[in-house]
Amino acid sequence: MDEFIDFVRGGPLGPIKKWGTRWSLWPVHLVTACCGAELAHAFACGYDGERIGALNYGIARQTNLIIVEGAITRKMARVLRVTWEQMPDPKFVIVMGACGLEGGLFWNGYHLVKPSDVVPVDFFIPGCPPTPEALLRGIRQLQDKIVTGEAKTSATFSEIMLEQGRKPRVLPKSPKKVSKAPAVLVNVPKQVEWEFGEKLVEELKAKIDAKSITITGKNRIAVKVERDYIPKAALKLRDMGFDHVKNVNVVDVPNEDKFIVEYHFSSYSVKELMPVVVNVFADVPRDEPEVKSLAKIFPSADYLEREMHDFFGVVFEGNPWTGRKFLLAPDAPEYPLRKDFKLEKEVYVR
Amino acid sequence: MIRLEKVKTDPVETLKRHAEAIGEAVRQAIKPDRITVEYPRERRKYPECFRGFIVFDKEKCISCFRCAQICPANAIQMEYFENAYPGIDYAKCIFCHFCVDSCPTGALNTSKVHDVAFKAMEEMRLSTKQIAKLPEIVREEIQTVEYYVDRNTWKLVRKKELDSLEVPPKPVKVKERKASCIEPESCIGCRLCANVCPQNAIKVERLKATEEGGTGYILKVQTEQCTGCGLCVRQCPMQILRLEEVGE
Amino acid sequence: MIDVFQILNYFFGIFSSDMMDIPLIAPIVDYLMQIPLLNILVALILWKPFFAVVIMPGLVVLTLYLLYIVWYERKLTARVQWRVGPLEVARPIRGAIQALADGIRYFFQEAIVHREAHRPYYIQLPILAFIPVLLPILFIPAGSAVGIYTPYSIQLIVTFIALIPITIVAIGWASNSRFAYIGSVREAFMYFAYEVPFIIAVISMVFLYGSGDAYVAVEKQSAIPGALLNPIAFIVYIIAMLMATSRLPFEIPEADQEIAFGPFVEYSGILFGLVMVLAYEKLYIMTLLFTILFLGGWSGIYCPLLGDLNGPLWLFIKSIVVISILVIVRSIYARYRLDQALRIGWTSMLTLSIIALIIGGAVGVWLS
Amino acid sequence: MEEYAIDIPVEPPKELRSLFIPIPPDYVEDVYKSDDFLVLVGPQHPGSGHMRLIVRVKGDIIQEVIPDPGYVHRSMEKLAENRLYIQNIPLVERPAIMDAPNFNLGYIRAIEEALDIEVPERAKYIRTMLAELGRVGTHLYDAAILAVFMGHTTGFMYPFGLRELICEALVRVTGARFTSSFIIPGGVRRDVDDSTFKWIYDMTLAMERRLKSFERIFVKNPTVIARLKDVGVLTKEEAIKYGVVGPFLRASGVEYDVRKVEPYEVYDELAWDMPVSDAGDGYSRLLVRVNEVGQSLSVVRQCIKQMPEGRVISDQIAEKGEDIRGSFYDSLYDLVLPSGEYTTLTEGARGTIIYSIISDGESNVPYRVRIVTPGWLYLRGFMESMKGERLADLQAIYGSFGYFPPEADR
Repeated sequence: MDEFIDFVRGGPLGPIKKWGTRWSLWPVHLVTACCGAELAHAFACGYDGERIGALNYGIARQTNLIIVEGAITRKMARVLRVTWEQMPDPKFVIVMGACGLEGGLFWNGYHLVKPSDVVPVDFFIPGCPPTPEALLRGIRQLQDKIVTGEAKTSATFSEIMLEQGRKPRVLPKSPKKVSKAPAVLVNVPKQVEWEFGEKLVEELKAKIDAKSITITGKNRIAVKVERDYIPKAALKLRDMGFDHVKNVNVVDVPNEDKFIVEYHFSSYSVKELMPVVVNVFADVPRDEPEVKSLAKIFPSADYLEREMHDFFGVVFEGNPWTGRKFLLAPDAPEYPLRKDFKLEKEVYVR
Repeated sequence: MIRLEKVKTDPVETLKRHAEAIGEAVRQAIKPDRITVEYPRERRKYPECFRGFIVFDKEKCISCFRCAQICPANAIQMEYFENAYPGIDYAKCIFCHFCVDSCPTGALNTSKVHDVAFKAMEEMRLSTKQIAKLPEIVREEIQTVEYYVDRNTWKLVRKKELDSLEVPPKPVKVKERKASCIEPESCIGCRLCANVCPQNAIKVERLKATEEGGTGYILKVQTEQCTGCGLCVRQCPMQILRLEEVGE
Repeated sequence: MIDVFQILNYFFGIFSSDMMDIPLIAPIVDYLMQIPLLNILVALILWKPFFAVVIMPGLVVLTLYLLYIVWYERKLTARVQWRVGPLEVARPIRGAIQALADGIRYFFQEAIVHREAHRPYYIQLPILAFIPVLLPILFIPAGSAVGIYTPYSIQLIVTFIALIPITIVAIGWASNSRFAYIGSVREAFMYFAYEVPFIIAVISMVFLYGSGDAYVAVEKQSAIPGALLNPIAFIVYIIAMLMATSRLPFEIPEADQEIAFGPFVEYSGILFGLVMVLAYEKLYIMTLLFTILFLGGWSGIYCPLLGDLNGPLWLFIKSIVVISILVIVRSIYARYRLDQALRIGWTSMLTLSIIALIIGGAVGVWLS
Repeated sequence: MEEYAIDIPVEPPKELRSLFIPIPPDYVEDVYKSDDFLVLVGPQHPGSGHMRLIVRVKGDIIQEVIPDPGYVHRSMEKLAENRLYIQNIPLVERPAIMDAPNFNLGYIRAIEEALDIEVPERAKYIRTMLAELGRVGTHLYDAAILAVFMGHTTGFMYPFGLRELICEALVRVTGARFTSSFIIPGGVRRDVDDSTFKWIYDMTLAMERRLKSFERIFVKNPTVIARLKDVGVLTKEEAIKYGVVGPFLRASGVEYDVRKVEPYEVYDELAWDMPVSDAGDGYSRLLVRVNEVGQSLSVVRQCIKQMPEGRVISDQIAEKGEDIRGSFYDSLYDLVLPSGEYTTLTEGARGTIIYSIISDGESNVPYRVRIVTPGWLYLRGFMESMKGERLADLQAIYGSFGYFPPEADR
């Protein structure tokens, strides 16, 4: 913010303040996303940011620089603001990484906030992640800003002459082809050479009261059951040696008015079953999305179920966290992974 | 399979480990294996394949929109000048260079420029005019540094000569292509292809509906005007257009 | 007016009767002494008690030492860690004034007193903490220069050092924050763990020299330094020193990754600058005592040109060398857990210190 | 030991209500009534990543840890449903950019499995090499974070110095330091020349020598052993029960590695071992990964030695020419997967990465992409392992798991 620059430069002690601040820009340890890896590189022995007086330091009270490392989510935005408020004046902010600028890859995501809306930013560094050099360049430019009092972009883009043209009436269409009425099947059979699998299918058929059991690939079996039968099937599978849940998945199929709830079981304790992933799935009506939770039988499914509840609003009865948001921010949109939650579309023409 | 033993912690072993750790630190303090690249004064020499800021060559561009449509971050958007040229929003660009690899004529090229700090986000939205030349960046370095590996140690090689950040354009092996219609009789006459064509090379003519089975339209591609951008191919709802290679 | 003149004269008499005799700067001093009013200032500066407390090894040198040690520690750590350390701030002198820049920055930063803090104590305690840190300097003799001479100087120094953690605990209490609270508790725990072996180690040396007088201690070391006379006490003292000054591997009360600088978590601006240097100052005081007890104090090669300055200079040089060697542990070790550090303090170090006490007694008898 | 309770009414602090704490207020009250103490670690804390841990301590002993993840949830699965298959390549590597090749590989394998694409041998070797470089880099990263969590700054600097070499190798091969986006359906984006291979080969040898320094000063450091030994123990049964993955599972004595169990690429043609430890404590988790670094470096060398000649991109994708450059868009934008669900398991550095792509058979965007990252899978085990340990151990256990919130949150 410019008033901080003015404070640093102003007054009879200006030159001393300026010099001290310039060579002592300490970034606070506020890791916001994966650009932190490149930040660590910039301050580790490969580039050593301490050389130019920037020492990565613990907490907000004792530092004067925030380096926003990439994505700021709705949850993190609050933290960023609190950290900024905690920091004593004068303080500066550098944002690195595309996610922190316009969102980068996540530009149309539902959980992202622009840091420049949260705190005043001095410098922006492009890249995903930016190189450590780019980050040090940002600190360097900030030093220059403190000395000269004005911010400068560290590159000049010389322009060539081009005459403005007119947009044609028809713009090229998006390359995306999206099926209007998709037929979603998770148990498409596939021919594979897998003797053990056929044996396993026989065994499963004997034990589980399934609607269908399909081999969908090498080491992959899909078992379709009734939705209330999932816990019983899980218990049967546990007796067979499948001891953990690898994945809980929900697929939203609005045109058939259902959710498909999938549990992927696998085994760590039985050697033959280790590569096998058994997908137990059931159709759940969309207006009454309730399934019995497996968190008691398989503690490994607990957090996965909570996440699916956040995403789709499927209620896992018996999960201790059902009804409260776990992964998403409290102000995040409701059930964002449902198909009727639409994202902003790409624009190909300025 | 390696089964790791549980670590022993008897006093002798512990003292030995203390000695080793202190010995290592003292050895480094006396003769450090320093590997720091002193960035503002030195610059890493990156290879030619480095994915940095993108340089655009207007002469080669055929306005095919491939770069804009492949961009996962939607950072490239086309601007209309005499033709449609890409402009890059570096506030979104993730430097995956899918656009560079997608460009069939090599109009987009990489460069070794990567260390740029912008003072405002609006400045990062570069238009075609600005990306046509290599940006001039603040360079404070007096030498370049390269990692040199030998079998025993690895160190940095410092050279007084400065590295050029420009990367010579590599020829693209894609042959020249032209659009052509494979089933002219299936044309439904929607004129999407003709309207989208930047060169106005496609003509859709209405025929007298005399022939049986025909839809009453005929599509003609004027090959000499076609640049092979393929926009019509992707636009065609009937998928009756193809890009075909011409020449050697 | 006459009264003032007489008083000045009286003080001049006191000062000039006990002045540092430094042949190297004697001509300058002689010249300055002829100028009225200035001469009383020169006499004051060179007055031995004043010189010892304020100039060397006292406050002035302490400030220089702080600037040096912060930079040196960062630089040495960087060297071990394959990197450079502070540099660009002053390239010709390898960035040696980095600590000054940081200090200036802290000085001009806002000092926040948060809502939950106990405001008066929160602000006063960092300043009050300097009293127990600086009091020992009064009693540390450096050659012929000494602030206050007492035959119990070693005991007194130890007493004042023992006061420092109390201020740190109070700082943590005044901060009124979760991590500050945990940090204060840790500091209190650590205090007991190191203080007992530390005091026993010092007492063993007092036994050994048969006196709590620093002059006697140094004199008795004229042949063999204390470190060789009682190596066990030497080791116990070093470890206790690391613990007392929160150096790694015993950086437990401050542990920034665990409890975010513990008692100092809420401090900012110049207040943080003050509390941050506390541990370094404590290290300095303890090293001065260490030098006197184990490394022959101020005895060294006598340089006739320096005259009385020899003592303070040798004491200072020895301390700096000891500290410079000690700071390397920062780049070697990880942090112990509190219970592990307590176990080390209460078992092995206590045992060692009692052995040291026995050795001290035995050698003391032999020496006398 | 007898417990003494002092009957002083304690009010739950009010700031816990204004801060967003995802736990119910009666839980907080219960904590304060039962003389416990709530410590909030993170998200802005020098010893935590971008997540909050709500730690309930009694004295110095941790009673319960409630995670509050999602600070880096970037809506990856939703975005993947809205982009072309090919555009998802950079997206799927963003969870853990230091492990980008492995994350990339899992997604690409799911596509290749669906389309039955035969990948040329040379491409397979290059992919394996990249994946192992990513693994080495990630293990070093985690070791560095573990070190800094225990206050060992040298242990932080050395791995990051070594990571510079990994980054340099990745730059020479792919052109980017972290996010390589190099593996594409049918092969890799570019052929790699011999001088680069030689550089990487020499680099692995030089790295092994420097790793010895790291071992002396950090891995075998007595303070590190003291901090990690018998801390955060997960027994074999617990590890299985909570579905822990990767090196952390192997540290608990389960012999499970997707590369052995369900070999992909060329792992079954190379000679390497799977380090397993029975202790299940923090130190064995570190040790398993240190050993894996050695194994991975050897795999990289074997890849380079056995590197076959030939194309790097399948002719099912690029019919003509060996290089995808120029025809990247035309060859890959219109991938349409046949209808069905395609699940691949990939052994990333931190454990099993699961990609489950569901296609409707008509669109060139996936209908649903389910990404389950190792961090998310072992989060439960990580929370359980902290129960009963001391508050100071929280950071040590955190580091020993190498928990990386962007990876877990996606």
